[in-house]
Amino acid sequence: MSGPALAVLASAVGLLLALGVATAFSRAKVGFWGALLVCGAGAVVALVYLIGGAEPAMLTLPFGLAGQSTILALDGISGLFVLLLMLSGTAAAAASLDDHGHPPATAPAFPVFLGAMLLTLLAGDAFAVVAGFELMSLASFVLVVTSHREQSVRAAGVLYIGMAAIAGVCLIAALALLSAHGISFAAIRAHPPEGWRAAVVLALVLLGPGSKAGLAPLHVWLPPAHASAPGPVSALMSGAMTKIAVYVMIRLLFDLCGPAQPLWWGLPLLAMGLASAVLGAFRANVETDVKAVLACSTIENIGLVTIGLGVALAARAADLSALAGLALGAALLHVIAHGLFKTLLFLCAGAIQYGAGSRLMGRLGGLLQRMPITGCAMLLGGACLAGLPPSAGFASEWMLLQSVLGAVRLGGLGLQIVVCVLAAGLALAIALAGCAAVRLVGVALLGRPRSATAIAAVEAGPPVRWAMLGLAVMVGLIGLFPGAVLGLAAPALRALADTNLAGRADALGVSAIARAQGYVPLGVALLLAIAAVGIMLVLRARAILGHRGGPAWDCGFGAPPDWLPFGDPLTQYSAGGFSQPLRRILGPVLVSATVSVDMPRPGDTRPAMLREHSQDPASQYLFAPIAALRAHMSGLADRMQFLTVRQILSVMVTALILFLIFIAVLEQL
Amino acid sequence: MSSVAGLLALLLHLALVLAGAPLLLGLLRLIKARMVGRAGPPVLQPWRDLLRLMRKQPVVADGTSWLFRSAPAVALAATCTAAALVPSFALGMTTAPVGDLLVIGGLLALGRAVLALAAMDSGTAFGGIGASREMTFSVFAEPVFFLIVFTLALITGSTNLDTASSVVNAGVGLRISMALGLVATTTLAIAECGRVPVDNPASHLELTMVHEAMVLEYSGRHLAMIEFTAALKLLLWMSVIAVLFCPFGIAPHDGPGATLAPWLWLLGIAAWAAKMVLLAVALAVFETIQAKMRVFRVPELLGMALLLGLLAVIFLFVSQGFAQGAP
Amino acid sequence: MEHFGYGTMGYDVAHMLGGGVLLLSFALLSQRRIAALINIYALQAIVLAAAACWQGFAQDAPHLYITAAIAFAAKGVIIPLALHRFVHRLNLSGSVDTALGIFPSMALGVALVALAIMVVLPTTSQSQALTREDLALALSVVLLGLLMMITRRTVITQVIGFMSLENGLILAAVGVEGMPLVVELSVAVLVLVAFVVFGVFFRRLRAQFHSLNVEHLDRVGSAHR
Amino acid sequence: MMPDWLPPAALVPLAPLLGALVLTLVRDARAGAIIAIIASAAGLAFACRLPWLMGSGLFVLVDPLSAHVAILTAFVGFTTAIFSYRYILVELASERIKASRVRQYHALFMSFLGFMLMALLSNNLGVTWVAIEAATISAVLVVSLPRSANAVEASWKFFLLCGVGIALALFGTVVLYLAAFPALGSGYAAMTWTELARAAPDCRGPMLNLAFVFMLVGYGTKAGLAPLHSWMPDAHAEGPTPVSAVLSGSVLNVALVVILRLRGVMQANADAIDPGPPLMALGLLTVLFAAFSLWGRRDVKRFFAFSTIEQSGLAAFAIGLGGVAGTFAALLHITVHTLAKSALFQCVGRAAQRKGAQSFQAIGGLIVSDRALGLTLATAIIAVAGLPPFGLFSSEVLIISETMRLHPYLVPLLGIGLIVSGWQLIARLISLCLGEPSDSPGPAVSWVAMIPAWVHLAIVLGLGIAMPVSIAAWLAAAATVAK
Repeated sequence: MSGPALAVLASAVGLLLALGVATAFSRAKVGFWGALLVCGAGAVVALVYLIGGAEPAMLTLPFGLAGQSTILALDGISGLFVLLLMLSGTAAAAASLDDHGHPPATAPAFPVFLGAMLLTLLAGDAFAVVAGFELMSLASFVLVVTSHREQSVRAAGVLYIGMAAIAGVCLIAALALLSAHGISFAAIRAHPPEGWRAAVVLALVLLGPGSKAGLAPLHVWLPPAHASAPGPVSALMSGAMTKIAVYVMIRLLFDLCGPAQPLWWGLPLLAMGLASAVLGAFRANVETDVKAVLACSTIENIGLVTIGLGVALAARAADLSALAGLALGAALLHVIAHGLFKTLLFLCAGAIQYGAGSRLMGRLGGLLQRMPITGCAMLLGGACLAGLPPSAGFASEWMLLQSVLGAVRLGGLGLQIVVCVLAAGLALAIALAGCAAVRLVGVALLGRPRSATAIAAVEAGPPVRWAMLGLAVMVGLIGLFPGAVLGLAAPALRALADTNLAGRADALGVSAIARAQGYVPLGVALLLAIAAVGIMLVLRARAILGHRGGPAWDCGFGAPPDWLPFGDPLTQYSAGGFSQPLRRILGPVLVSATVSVDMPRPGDTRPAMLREHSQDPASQYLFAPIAALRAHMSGLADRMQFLTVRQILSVMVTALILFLIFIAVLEQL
Repeated sequence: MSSVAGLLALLLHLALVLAGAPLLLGLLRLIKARMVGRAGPPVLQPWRDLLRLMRKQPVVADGTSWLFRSAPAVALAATCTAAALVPSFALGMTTAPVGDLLVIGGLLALGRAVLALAAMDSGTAFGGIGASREMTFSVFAEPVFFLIVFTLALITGSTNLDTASSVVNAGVGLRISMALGLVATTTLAIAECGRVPVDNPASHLELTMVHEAMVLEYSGRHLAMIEFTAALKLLLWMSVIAVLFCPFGIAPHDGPGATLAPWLWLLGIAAWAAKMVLLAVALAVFETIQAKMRVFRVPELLGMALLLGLLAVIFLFVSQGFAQGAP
Repeated sequence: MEHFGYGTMGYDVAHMLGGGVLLLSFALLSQRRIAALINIYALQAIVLAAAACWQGFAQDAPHLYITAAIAFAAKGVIIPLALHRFVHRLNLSGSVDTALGIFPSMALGVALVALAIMVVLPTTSQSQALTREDLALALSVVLLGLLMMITRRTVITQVIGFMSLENGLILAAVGVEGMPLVVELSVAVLVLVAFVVFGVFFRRLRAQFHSLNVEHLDRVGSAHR
Repeated sequence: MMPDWLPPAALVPLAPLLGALVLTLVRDARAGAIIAIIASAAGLAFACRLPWLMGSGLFVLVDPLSAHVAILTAFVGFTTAIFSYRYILVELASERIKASRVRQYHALFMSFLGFMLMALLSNNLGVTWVAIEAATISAVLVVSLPRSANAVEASWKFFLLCGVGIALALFGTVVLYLAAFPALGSGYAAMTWTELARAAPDCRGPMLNLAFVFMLVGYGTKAGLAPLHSWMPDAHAEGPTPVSAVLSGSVLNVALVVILRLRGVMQANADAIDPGPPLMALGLLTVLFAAFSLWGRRDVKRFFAFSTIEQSGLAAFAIGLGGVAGTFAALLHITVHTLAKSALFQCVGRAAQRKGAQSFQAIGGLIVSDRALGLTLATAIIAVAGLPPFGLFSSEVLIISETMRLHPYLVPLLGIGLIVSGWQLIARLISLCLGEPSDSPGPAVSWVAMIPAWVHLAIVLGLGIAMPVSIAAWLAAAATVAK
């Protein structure tokens, strides 16, 4: 079973890349239809492969790095991510078929992007994974800068490619460090790194693929880039691409570095994961662009996944394989769940951007009635985002919290206190995400429209609607049957931590300890349904049904005047207003927020101004100094440039004389 | 305990809880009134209010969506589900394996989120202000909640209320962590239920409202459901405190003679009722002597609770360290 | 070739001529007037030609006479005359624009000679005395030429510095025993070409700027980064 | 058929040189361009026979290394000659270059190409040196052709710096001959690369050191290694663009090949210092310096000249790494960079003509105004920035891997250089190709004009993802030669 699956998926890579070339010379729809079919087939193959036991398979291609061959491989780990990628890709491709999904210029890069991600997953040697990863960066860059006539998009593109360059070089360096005895994964596994090499690999992986995944402090590129891309592309970037980066992290840290790594390896992951989770969730509360909110929440979710990975890494080192399995299961389940519901949410955002003419929350409102299907899909996605039971977001967060509870067994008092802080921070992040979800849905979908375009909003076209429907069904199923998804992840768990979730995950529910009580989403859903039916029955029996319309009471403000067709917009809470308490309380701590008030003196007619200023700590404390250093270095280099001929000659002669002195000294010794 | 007994216990529990929630509220109001020298409404007054509200036709604000109309039912359903997961007089209800404290927290968050969304849907400034404040408080309440869960899970080895409660009942000794946890839980319960000093449910000044501001636009049966939800939530939190910190008297689920034992149940019901009354008295006293806080002071209060929770966990670690070092 | 050993006549003459070239390099470095500079350069070329002649005689390598002839004709006569004409026609002021004072550059020059000796003598410990001396002298001349190029501002002094550097190269090449003709030819080509190109440049420079000050040129460039 | 004294390999440089002679007599611009194309095509055709003409004589050396770089140079010369055809016509029309100078242009271009090939295929150090010198002079004269004040300044700088460099290289050559004297005695044999390589262990080690220093500084100037690079940005920015296209490839390659051969000699001698560390130091310094210099540039061609300097530094670094793997990476890098960069300069030349200026400010939105040109330029920049699937990606991966294996502590510096430069390259891609199109007074650029660039990029692509085993073996053989 496994050999043919790999062959099919490998040819899918080839097909997708070829499709990109073909699309460049034909109509855009060709690329999207092709991507849809290939991804659909790939999803089926991946599912069958995972259900069939996920036997590892290998395939050698006759071309690759400088005359050598390329190895492709498929196992339970990559199979799981392939499934996610193919599902997300199918949905995004389907949504792209809508006339307003994309500018047509993106069409050739779209299948290439999918193909590059698939190649990264199927890579069986160091070069293939690097090539796939970099090609993925390049293709997504092309997709991001499609609407390049806008200055903000170009700025986002510059930032994006810079971070991609850092990620790429770090990844290459990490793999170069690993592949001292050959570039195939088998050879690397046979010689896992030790000592400082292992530590450097860890650092490079966190900086490289970590930044691609959106881990703090290298996350600053993510919100503008994901916001700039067309809807289906952002869906893929947030839903799938960040997960590919997570896959690379897992592949390198868990698989290729071997199980013999020390316990402290988990700590950097925990720290960065927690920072990403809290910062991402907080920024999701502050941004006013729908897509930027979603992108920030991606940072948060990647943080959650990384915390799971960190616990798993530490637990594996401490020989707590049950805990490692739980944490890794939580991370993988969250990867799948987030991958799908974030794809769904970005498709909604794309539909809103076209249908309501803006993605700024201050110009939206009341869309649930005008775009019912998009609105309902976004409600479902929002529930997942907030981690409300029994949605897909809750099960994985439940497992994650359970694994953090278990993590106190990892070490002494110091580590326990770290775990304790981690637990509080994790809860804070999850709560912040809930707040952000309420804000997003409440401002964009509910209330009164805030602009004329929002009044005239139109529902998304049929392809997008079908894509949303499909994703919604999958997300719903994951929420109700997390155990089934964990069943698909079983081969990955076996391969990564030599453990399983037997007795802890079944079709009905999940639990932290084998055969103990845990979380049964189906039961919760059933109870909710029974309660709802019961309430309905009671109301039928005892209450007066039906209702009467009227202007909002609003403590006596009454109906708006006729010349304000949707009420006075300013009396409705805005996105900024909603998060004001949070900004005021957490802003100074997390994003160095400052407020300056300019109050004119009495008699002065100029308006009073209140300015809020905030900056991401990563850009403030990391990127700004680095940029300043870079500018300083460039200044130094520039000074070398506009010298007179005489001065240049002096430099040259100095170099020669230094060499001569070097030789003279060498001779004297 | 057999499945039949579990089901029976569940049904009895639900009946008690659903009937008792407005009564508890009534009792609370009565005690408060008496403490400030008023006669106060009868204990049954909340029930009467609810029935009266159900007989009025609701007025729904123009421009609201279906979400506005269905939110009260969803919030109530979520709270009912959570209530079904918190044991009152007996352990081992059918619903016990379905979820643990985290699930209960999630269900309460669901109810809160739905009501906040409904408030936003009304498109008024007060809806927004209420939703914003409610969600902000929840941000600070959640870490406290999780640290409490953390403490309990470390002491009892489980996050499941049934298991935890039976472990506590079996005796874990008098622990400083439990005491700190109790204080933190109480603070959290006050914040979650919107009681003084976090919020004043009897407030008539819109600008100071939190929870009440969210539901300003509701009337008729919708309002009845929301009121009922609030009452249920109060009872639920009190039950959580009771079942975790003073579980004595509760009917065990897995004794050697794990059969239907009516006298144990009766004992459990009595103990539970007594605990509820005691807690209501304590709450009434507390609310009477406290003034409502400024909105921006609330995170400080919750921050204190968070620190207490942290202290609880740290003391636990320390004592575990002693325990490991002693033998 | 025992008559080239230390203390022999052959050694002494070669040594003296090589030393003369180096001495004239120092003279170039110390000179403030352009006309005198050109004259000293011509003198250096003539001494170089003499050195090449002597080497041709001593090594019994007739092709070195050709080198000597080229050096004498081109660098001893033609180039100095042409330079004199340029200076006259362009009406250049008679003094050298120095970036580094005469004395400091002389001191630097002495240091460079010391460096050259320190570098060459140990590296050539197995070679015969003449080669060692010759190479050290040649390297010194090369380094002094470079020093002149970087401590003088006007184009004409830079050109002379460059050409004195080439003199050092030839000194090195002729001093090496049995070096095939190719190198000498290439050196000749270099001198010729250098002159041609400089000539072209001088014409073009004058056409563009009516000035031969290099600093002026550089400022034009820095407007375009 | 062929006279005995004329080895068949000598035809490779002779074809362009003869073309140059003929061109001095041709006045017409079109006819001149066509003759140049024919001459360079002949050179390429002869060069393609080189792999079957392996062997060495007193003056001619054909081994995989020289043959490979010669084919590469001839190929780039050929496509550039094609590119020049239209380029010069446009320059003439816009009066940036005088009609009387066009004749000089083609003749100088061909002589430049011919001397480069001669330097590559010569076995004699002296001949190599003369050829490089002659090629430099041709290049200087070509650069000064536009006759603007800046072009004069650039060619002056070019000449003076390269003249000094080449003089130092000659001194190095003399010392090298002296060093080989005890092993090879006097005569021509002591100046051939093949004999030197064979007799290297018996040479005087300390003398080799001295020779190495002078030749490194001398040829390093030609290769544009910092701090000896200053002539390069000016020459690129001010000279005609076809010259930049060839300059950034061939001059650099020839200089690097000489350094590569010298490294082989040094390594074989036990007394000589290891040439690796100085080369790596210079290479790394160049990479970093050029990467940081990229940021403040306002002139497009100057910008890409710094990118060339950076790539040259990278190649020198890889040569310094030593071993077959390092040399293989260096050769691959030289190859793909030459192809990609000349394609890039072709696009830049067209863009500058189209927009009537070569500053970043004046060129924008190329993809909108000239789709074919914009896309080709973007692709070329992506290739030069070292992104997959292009060949520079492979070579950079190889270089980083090899560095990681031998000197892991140098990887951070190398990484910083690559990140800083790659970032800026793509940022400039955005500013050149994307956004609102700027004014386009020049002639429109057709798809057909882009074909030479596409051919280059296609080869770079092929070498990047699917290098045939035969070519890999060929490159490996070339790397082994100079081990």
